[in-house]
Amino acid sequence: QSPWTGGDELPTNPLACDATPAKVASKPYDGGKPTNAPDRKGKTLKVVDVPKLVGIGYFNATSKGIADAAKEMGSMEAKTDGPSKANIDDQITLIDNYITSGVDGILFAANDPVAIAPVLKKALAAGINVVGYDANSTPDARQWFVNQAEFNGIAKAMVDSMAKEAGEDGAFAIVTSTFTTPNQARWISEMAAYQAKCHPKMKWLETVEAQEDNILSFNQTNTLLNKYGDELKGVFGMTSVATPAAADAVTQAKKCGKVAVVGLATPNAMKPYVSTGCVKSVVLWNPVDLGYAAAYVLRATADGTLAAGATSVKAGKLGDLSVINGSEILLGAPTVFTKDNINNFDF
Amino acid sequence: MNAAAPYVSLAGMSKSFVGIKALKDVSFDVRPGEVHALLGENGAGKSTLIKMMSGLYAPDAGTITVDGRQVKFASTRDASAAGIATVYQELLLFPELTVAENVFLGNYPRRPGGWIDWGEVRARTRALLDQLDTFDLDVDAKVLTLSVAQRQRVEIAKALSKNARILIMDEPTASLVESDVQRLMTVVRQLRERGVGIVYVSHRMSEIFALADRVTVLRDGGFVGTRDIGEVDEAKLVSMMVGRPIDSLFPKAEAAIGDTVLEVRNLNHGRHVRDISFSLRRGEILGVAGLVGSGRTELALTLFGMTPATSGEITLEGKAVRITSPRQARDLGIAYVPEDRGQQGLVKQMAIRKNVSMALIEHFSTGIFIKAGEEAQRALAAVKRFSVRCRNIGQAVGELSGGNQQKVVIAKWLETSPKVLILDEPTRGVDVGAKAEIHTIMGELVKQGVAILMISSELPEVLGMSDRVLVISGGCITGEIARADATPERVGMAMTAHRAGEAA
Amino acid sequence: MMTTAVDLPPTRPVSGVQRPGFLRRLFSDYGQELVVLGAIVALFAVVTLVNPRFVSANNLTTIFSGNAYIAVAAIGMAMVIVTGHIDVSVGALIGVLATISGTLAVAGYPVWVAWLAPVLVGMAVNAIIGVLVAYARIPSIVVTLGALSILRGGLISVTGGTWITNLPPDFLIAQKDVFGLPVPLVTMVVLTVLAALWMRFSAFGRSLYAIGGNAEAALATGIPVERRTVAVFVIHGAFAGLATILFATQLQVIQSTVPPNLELTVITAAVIGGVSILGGSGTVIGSTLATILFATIGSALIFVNVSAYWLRAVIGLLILATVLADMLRRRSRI
Amino acid sequence: MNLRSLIRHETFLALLLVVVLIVLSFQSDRFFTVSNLLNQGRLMTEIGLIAIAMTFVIATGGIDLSVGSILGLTAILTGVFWQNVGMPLPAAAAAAIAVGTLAGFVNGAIITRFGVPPLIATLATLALYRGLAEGISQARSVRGYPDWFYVLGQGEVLSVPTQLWILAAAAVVASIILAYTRWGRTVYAIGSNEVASRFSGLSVERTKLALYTASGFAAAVAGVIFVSRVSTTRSDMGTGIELDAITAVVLGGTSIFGGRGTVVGTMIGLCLIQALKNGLSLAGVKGDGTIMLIGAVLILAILASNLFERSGTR
Ligand SMILES: Nc1ncnc2c1ncn2[C@@H]1O[C@H](COP(=O)(O)OP(=O)(O)OP(=O)(O)O)[C@@H](O)[C@H]1O
Ligand SMILES: Nc1ncnc2c1ncn2[C@@H]1O[C@H](COP(=O)(O)OP(=O)(O)OP(=O)(O)O)[C@@H](O)[C@H]1O
Ligand SMILES: [Mg+2]
Ligand SMILES: [Mg+2]
Repeated sequence: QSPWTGGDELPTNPLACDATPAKVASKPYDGGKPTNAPDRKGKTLKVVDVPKLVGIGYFNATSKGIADAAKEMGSMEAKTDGPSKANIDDQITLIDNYITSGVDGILFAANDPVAIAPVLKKALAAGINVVGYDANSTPDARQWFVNQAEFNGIAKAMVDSMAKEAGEDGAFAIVTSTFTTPNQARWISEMAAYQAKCHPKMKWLETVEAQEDNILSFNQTNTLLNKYGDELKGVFGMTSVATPAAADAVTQAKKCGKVAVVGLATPNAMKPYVSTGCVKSVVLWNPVDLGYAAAYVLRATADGTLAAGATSVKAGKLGDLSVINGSEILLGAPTVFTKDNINNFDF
Repeated sequence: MNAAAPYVSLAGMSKSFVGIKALKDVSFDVRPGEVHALLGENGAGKSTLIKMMSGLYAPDAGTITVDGRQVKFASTRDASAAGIATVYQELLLFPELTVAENVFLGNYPRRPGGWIDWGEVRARTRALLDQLDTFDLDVDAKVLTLSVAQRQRVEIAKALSKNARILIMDEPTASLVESDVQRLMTVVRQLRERGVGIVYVSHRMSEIFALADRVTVLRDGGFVGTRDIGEVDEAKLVSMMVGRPIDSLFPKAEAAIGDTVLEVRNLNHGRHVRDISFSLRRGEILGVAGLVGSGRTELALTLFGMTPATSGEITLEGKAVRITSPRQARDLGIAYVPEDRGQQGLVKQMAIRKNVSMALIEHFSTGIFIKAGEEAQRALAAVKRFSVRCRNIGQAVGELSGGNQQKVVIAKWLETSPKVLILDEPTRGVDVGAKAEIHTIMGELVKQGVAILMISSELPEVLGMSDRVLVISGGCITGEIARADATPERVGMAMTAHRAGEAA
Repeated sequence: MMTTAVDLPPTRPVSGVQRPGFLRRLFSDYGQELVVLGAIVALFAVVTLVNPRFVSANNLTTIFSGNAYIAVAAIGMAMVIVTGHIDVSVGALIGVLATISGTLAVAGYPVWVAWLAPVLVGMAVNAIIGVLVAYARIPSIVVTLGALSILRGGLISVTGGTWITNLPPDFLIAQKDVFGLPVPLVTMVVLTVLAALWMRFSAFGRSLYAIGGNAEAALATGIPVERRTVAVFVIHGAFAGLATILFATQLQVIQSTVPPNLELTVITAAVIGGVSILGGSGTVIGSTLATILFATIGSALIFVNVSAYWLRAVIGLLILATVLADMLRRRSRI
Repeated sequence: MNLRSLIRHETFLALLLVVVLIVLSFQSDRFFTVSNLLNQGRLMTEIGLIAIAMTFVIATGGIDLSVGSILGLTAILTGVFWQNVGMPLPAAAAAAIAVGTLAGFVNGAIITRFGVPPLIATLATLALYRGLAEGISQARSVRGYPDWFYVLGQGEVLSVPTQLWILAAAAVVASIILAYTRWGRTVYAIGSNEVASRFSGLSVERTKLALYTASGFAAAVAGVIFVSRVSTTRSDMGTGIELDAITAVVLGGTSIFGGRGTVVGTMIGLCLIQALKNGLSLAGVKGDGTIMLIGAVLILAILASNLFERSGTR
């Protein structure tokens, strides 16, 4: 019986245990299409970026990437505006307002793939180019989605790291924000599947919620450490809020080296823990690149150079990115930050 | 009599509230060592004058002189510093604080370093309460557990604690029974001996003549005159207050007494309603006498369904009933005018009109909609009938004087055309004029066949108005005395009697 | 039936009545606190049976220390509520203050400046709130709802949510120990005791109960109600500042956002601890105990393996049970 | 006197709304268009329904903090009843609304039966109901409702958003009830002096019970509309909506201490907030700036109307 029962009911698709890349079945384009979009080729685009929420490091970084790309291209005016809480309703309202105000393009990271769909469809119907990044909507509600890394890829990277650090028969627990956060839920599902397939002896203890609150994450991690004592060999942090807090808890409990912390996080927040050696590896794609790519994809979409059937797209300094899953653009493999490279990043 | 220079004098005081000139050009002074009574009908402006003297209201015009120096009171603190302490008409106590804390709040005895000397606070409170002959009150009890009368005493102790040169008492006896009034008067006399000047407001003539050295009468916010007590008699004072002579305070109407309306058998509720049995007939006024805390109010509340009886029978017009809520009591034709007007009787922020219709709002509605026109008409009629003094029926009742508020409460309940009307202290804090009017109303009601149960702590009222007197002590009936036999002595004895076991 | 036996008027009793016994007074004055304490003890007993590690020193530290900042904030909140007001903006305020504190620390100011700043700024912000409540007579819930929006919006537009990292190690006081006990725990206990004594025995403290109990009467008694109201908000601001220090120095990074639902947590702690929402009663001991109760519940549910999905429902039930237990206790007393 | 001062606040607020509308129309030519305004109506319906019921609750001197959680619970149950239990969708929605209403009834029962202050009672059920929503959903969302269901939240009737009709009807009925019926009168009486109301034979307990039940019902209906608007159910739906509703209510002049307030005021307050959110966004102000401005408007509007009133009466 899987310890994880949450998440949506999409099937999991664990990667192979070794490094064989997954076979990608090619799929026809399944994105949407704006109606009566004016010809925007070469024209300056007015773009709004609506992340899940503003005020956290991760989306600051994506927003920076978008701004960088806009500056580089010189033909895009981009602005970031999101809800102050990761709240479907506020996000929908914001997008709705920007549709009315008449933007040319919308970049989004969805708080809920389905809830956001109606308003995105409305944007398409108003002739606006719509591109998602970080968190997808249903495919027909946007044109393209820039996928930072596939769920099963992240899951593999995380679980493999944990197996290496905590041992093939180590017991681990997970600290996540809330069970309803879609990306986290997907990752956890994929992790469960991958662990069962490739590291069957590892023991999945439990998963706890800690909102987007770092003190709560800290307390929850501590409670897990107290509860399981030496049995606990590793903690996964599923968000950029939970991971540093978990690392801090392990540090303050003087369990560095005894309890591994593996998680998704931004490098800046993790530098203290990586530099002391308490955390060996932090998994994340580069969110600045993600925003950057999203902006280029939007440009290409507006220009018509990226259309149904394309197999790759040019994304400035990132070079050619390939199209997968019909209407997704893959950023690439996640970056694993370690003591050696973490100081090269600033986000 | 002493002709010492006044300690406090007020000259040309005026004060207006929205649309109402509460006080016009009134002068008043108090000398050390005198009791100066302040008289006037409800709404005459006594409390307003007092509040200006104690720094609660700022006067629109006029000057205050203390000990020869002209002063301005920015707050009650200034007045307090000038030696003026006040017992307000509405008790201003803090329910969650203890008796001792209430007494010394804002005025704590300190130890060096600014710490409050709590031992001293308790000891001095004890002493003050003892001075008031209140030996049975725990200084550590929270005020919320006290009865109205006990709270009153805390309030007086509080004023005494300030070693005031002038003590203002706004109707201090309104909620006290006779024996407590006597005790209080002794205290007042003692203070006078010590040279404290006392401003004394009361609607009870007997107290005025027993205590006052001088009286000042106000009428409709205007100054009528100041007299030495020797110069006036009761009739004279009444006519100064009312502007006309009053024939009788207790106009007992002769009504035909009919069948039994309410029959109560062995009624019990808690410790304060014990085995009560009596009957009440159409057209009868049944007075209920008793000491403070004897359980009269509890009896009324039980009959009214607030605190439903735990055992016993109530028969209304021959039908056995169980009364479990005020609403049900109302539907059965029982009305209750409560003793605490401000808290229980009225919704002070609401207009007179809405208060009058409140007890029978269904009556003023078609379906669910309120018939505003009819409501206004009825309210207007009630205001006329009881001569409620107000700007108009849209005025908030909280702005009326005590007596007028009481008339509104009675008017409200008469809208329900009750068969049984329970009046709990119907004239507490009500001036002579209004008191007589309320008594007249009671007379009219019994003539129409209403049965009245009147709880009162004022013995003259009980004796003057009742056809029969029920005396309660410790939650039990200790006497049932017919009008003819009801003398102050007999009733007084029954009030302090204990139930003689199961002997009789 | 009727008696004719007549006693003389009551003879004078000896001055002074017997004070009720110590236990009775304890129960009547600290009833709710005892209910909460009882709940904590019961939880500890039950969970320890299931898993003895629950009472390990580490876990006790987590329970008592990890939420100390909430308890400290709840002290100020309890005072505000006792005075008859409420503050729904404290969570946002703590977010703002943490950012200020962390920014100063990283900018190289001495750590005491970084610690003092949130206290002073908290006092200043709440002074404005207090003035609006006391002198402009706007209900506190309205003022603080407004302040909540302003602080939350302001924080995001100023910081953009950048986290503060590279905090100097000296700054992280919440990670240190005194007398072998964690600083947050000691701070919480000391502040609670001091505040409780102050509210119980000082003239100022008593006047807060008076104002909350009957503001009009307080005015007539000569208590400067407006000034005290401003003062209590300012003190609350100071406690928010102190809470911020614990909050901001617990980890090596400061999240520059408003901690989600912190204001509700703080208010809940105060009211479950027995502070009457109508003002005029309650103690800070209760609010601190309630904070500990929540922390205990949170930890206990993990220890007894309550499905994480049902966690919040169980917390809700336990809160409700505490509230109802208190109501029944009150009722049985009357 | 009382009535006059009430009318004053609402008049003042309405003037403020007009000024805001005019200023915002100059800021963006896309603001004052029929389609934009109707669309805003669609977006504010859920808060509006809750705020209307909340007006009654606050006018009695109470408060209901659990509405957001009831909304979430209803949303989840709609999905679970339909998908997991297999009820037909209309029945599922009705059953979910019934449960939401029951949740409101439970609030009322705790408040009236046990005498728990409303703030505390609903603070506790805020956690409880959200917890139930989470537990029942097991963090799964329900999607893929039939198209006809979206008419409620995304469709139009006579080219006006469907739910706006519901909001308008609710507002009209509620303001008539509060202003002209004996129930409304009872609400104000309880809010002004609960003891005296009881002593006057008003059915205080039953009225309060009914109001909290109605509040639960309103939140439940809002929940179903919400599901239909966003095509999905999530257990965190409606988080924080209680503060938005309360803001609209107090901005609309309802006294938090009870005894006064009108539905008209609440609706104006609601429109003002929505107009600011939308208009400022169209004018290029970011979300965080808008939040700050709404906070300031709330304080200043109440301040101004306080001063206004005091200068009139003193
Ligand atoms: N706060 C107020 N606002 C408006 N009017 C008031 C206020 N206080 C008193 N009044 C009015 O001023 C007048 C004088 O009231 P006041 O309370 O001084 O009378 P009083 O002589 O003390 O009467 P009572 O014997 O009933 O206590 C009354 O008409 C009353 O309605
Ligand atoms: N709030 C209260 N809490 C506890 N006991 C109370 C309270 N109010 C009254 N009592 C007690 O109830 C008993 C009877 O109440 P109450 O004093 O109202 O009787 P009463 O005969 O109507 O007297 P009166 O109306 O003159 O005050 C007294 O012993 C009193 O101490
Ligand atoms: Mg008076
Ligand atoms: Mg009585």
